[in-house]
Amino acid sequence: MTTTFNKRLLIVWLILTSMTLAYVWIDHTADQNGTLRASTVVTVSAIVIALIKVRIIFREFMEVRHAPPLLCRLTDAWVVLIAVCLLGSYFVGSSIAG
Amino acid sequence: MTNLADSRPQVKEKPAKFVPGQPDMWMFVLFESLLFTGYFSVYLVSRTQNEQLYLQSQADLDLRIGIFNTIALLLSSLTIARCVKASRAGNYRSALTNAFLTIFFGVVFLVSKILEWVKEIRLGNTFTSNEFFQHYFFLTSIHCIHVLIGFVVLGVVVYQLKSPARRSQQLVETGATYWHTVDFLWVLIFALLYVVR
Amino acid sequence: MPDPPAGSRVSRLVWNFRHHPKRELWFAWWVMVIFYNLYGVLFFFVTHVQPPPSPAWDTPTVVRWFDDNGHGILVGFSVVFLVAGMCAPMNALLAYSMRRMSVSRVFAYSYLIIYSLAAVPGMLVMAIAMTVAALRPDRDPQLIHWLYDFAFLSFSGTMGVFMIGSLVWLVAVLLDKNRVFPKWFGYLSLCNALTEVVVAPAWIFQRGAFAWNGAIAWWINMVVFVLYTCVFIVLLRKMIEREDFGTGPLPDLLGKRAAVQSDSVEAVR
Amino acid sequence: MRQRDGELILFWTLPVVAIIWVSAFLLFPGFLHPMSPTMSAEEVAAFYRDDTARIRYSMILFNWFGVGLIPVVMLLAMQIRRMAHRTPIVSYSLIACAGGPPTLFLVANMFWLLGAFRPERAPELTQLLNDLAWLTFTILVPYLIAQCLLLALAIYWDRQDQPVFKPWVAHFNLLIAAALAPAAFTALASTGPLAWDGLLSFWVKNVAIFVWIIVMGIALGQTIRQQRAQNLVAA
Repeated sequence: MTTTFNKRLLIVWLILTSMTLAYVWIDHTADQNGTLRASTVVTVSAIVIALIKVRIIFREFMEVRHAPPLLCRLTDAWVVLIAVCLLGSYFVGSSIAG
Repeated sequence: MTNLADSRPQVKEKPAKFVPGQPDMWMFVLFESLLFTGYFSVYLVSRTQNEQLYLQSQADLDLRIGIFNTIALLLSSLTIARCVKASRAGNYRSALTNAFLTIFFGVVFLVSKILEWVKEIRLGNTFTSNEFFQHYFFLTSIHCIHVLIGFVVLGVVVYQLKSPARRSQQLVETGATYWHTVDFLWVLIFALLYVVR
Repeated sequence: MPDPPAGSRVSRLVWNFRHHPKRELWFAWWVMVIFYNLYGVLFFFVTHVQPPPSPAWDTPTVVRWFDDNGHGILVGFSVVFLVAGMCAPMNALLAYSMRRMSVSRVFAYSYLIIYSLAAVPGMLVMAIAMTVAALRPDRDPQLIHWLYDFAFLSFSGTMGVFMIGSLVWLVAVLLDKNRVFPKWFGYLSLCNALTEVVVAPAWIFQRGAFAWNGAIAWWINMVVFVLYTCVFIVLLRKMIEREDFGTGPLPDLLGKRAAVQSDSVEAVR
Repeated sequence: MRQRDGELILFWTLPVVAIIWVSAFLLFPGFLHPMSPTMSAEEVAAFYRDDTARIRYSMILFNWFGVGLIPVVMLLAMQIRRMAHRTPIVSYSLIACAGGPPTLFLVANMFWLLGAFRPERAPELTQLLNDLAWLTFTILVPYLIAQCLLLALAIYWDRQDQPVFKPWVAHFNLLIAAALAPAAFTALASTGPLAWDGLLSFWVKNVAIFVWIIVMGIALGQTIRQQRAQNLVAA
């Protein structure tokens, strides 16, 4: 019983870690010759990957998977809310800056 | 609660739905993440107003340190999740080991964070250097304060696990929920400070 | 508990004020509500010191700001000087909530002293500095600018008393077994305590999100503070309604419907 | 039963503190003819230059004994605990008030002493210190007002056969609160009764504080004596 749980947790951790390492790849493709360049694609994908990680942490580590539907929906709504706020402020800010 | 669960046959296949830890802690998690979303939004808006400065300053951050931080915290999240499972199964020895591992990885995170601050300050990037480093030092240090509070919380978890007289599963889960919050806030901070372009 | 006599609202109010068993608690609660309302009106609408003007202004702008708002500042802060004593029953009620918990009296007394102390650097010093600045518009502009900084920094930058006070309340709420407050209020106290950490850069920056009028150091903190204040006002009201003057757990509030039902059950029997 | 030893000693410090306060009040050169807010910066600077010694010694005396009233307020708070109340809210409130006036007074006291420390500085700076001192001194009333009102309320609520204080004490406290109130508005006028050298803001306020100390001293003394007599009988 415990071992199957632990295996699942380990797989989750591996997924989260590999998603973290994916940032290295994003980072390498975004920059040329060590100078950093602004990029909407990188920004959006960085935020989206982070939010997917947050949702996985919610579902698996924080055991929302087994929680009543209210908490499931609430945490999902929160991920969406955070996404809207972050992407919204990025795009609104960009459009103000021109 | 258990009586209720026993009376229903299908419960055996699907474990009963429950909120891990105190529901009160979940209100804190949601409220605190909303607050951080506020800080992040301010950061992203200021960033778009002065993109070149942020990009130049960002070049002084080392992505590898950020990744190391993240993996350390993810490991601590893994161990505290294992701690919760073990303590639920009544395996308190393993739960304690995992709680101490969590503390260990938390300390690793903290030390690597402090070393990174020292490195940045040596490079001449301080809290007052420019707008990017204002946000960098603010977000990392407010998060570190959460880590420090987390050590108090983990202390409570260890205290609960140590004696058979206590061992409140609810408090262990509440502490774990707090610690995971520290973790996922760092996941967001990491993406926003190190990766966003 | 004897019932108030039938009569006009005023006579019932007078009776309640003199004889109601919870008169002291309700008195303190109403003082608190009136105080926070007055505080909002005086700081936001009469003196215009909130939301705060910019710390980045140059001296002539600051002097002009005092010229425009001087009269409101003098009148508003005079009223503050008259009513600042209302803090006392308010803090007494908050301390009482801790006294009602299953924790040591040390919590109640610590909170009482910490928050009584807080009013001087956190509010009255600002009022004094603002009044002195508005008193003589012909004063050397540099000195007016210094008073301006002094006022806003003492107001925003008084942190520790509120932080430690909130933490004392937090620990009391979490340890309490009398169910005086829900545990989530304890966690909300932690959020409130952290706003006092977040405001610290106001001592350092003259512009940006962390200055004393900044998006993070002022606006987000203000949202938390207002929410926290509203929450504890409501929770204290609930506490007073549930108060049974015992030492054990506070009973739950019997809803009106439940009371009616139990009455009808009695009647059937 | 609570220990009551030493209460009489604390009580008898009151006349001593009162005498010291009156002496320091008379010694400070700016009180008998209170300084007007209309004085120019040069006049203020001259005042600190010419009367340096008396300012220093009187304010040092005030600094030593400015907090002298706290034990008496605490004695009052303890008496409130004996009243027929169901909660300690009023005595908590009085404790919360006790520190306020001395703190504000000490702030004013420091500004006066600072003013006299380097009287040769630029007159505008001395005037600023003087303004801060006088304003803080005049507006230290909010906690005193609250103390009076809370005492009055506590006495009105004390419904028992032998109340701790007689009802006239409550009425007296209301009167004092009313007398202290105008001082809060001193910043609105630089001449006339509201100005900080005026009839209401200076004379009425300070005389009210003085009268309060004497009258409450007598009332408190009687109460403590009665209480001790009762305790003796009970023992």
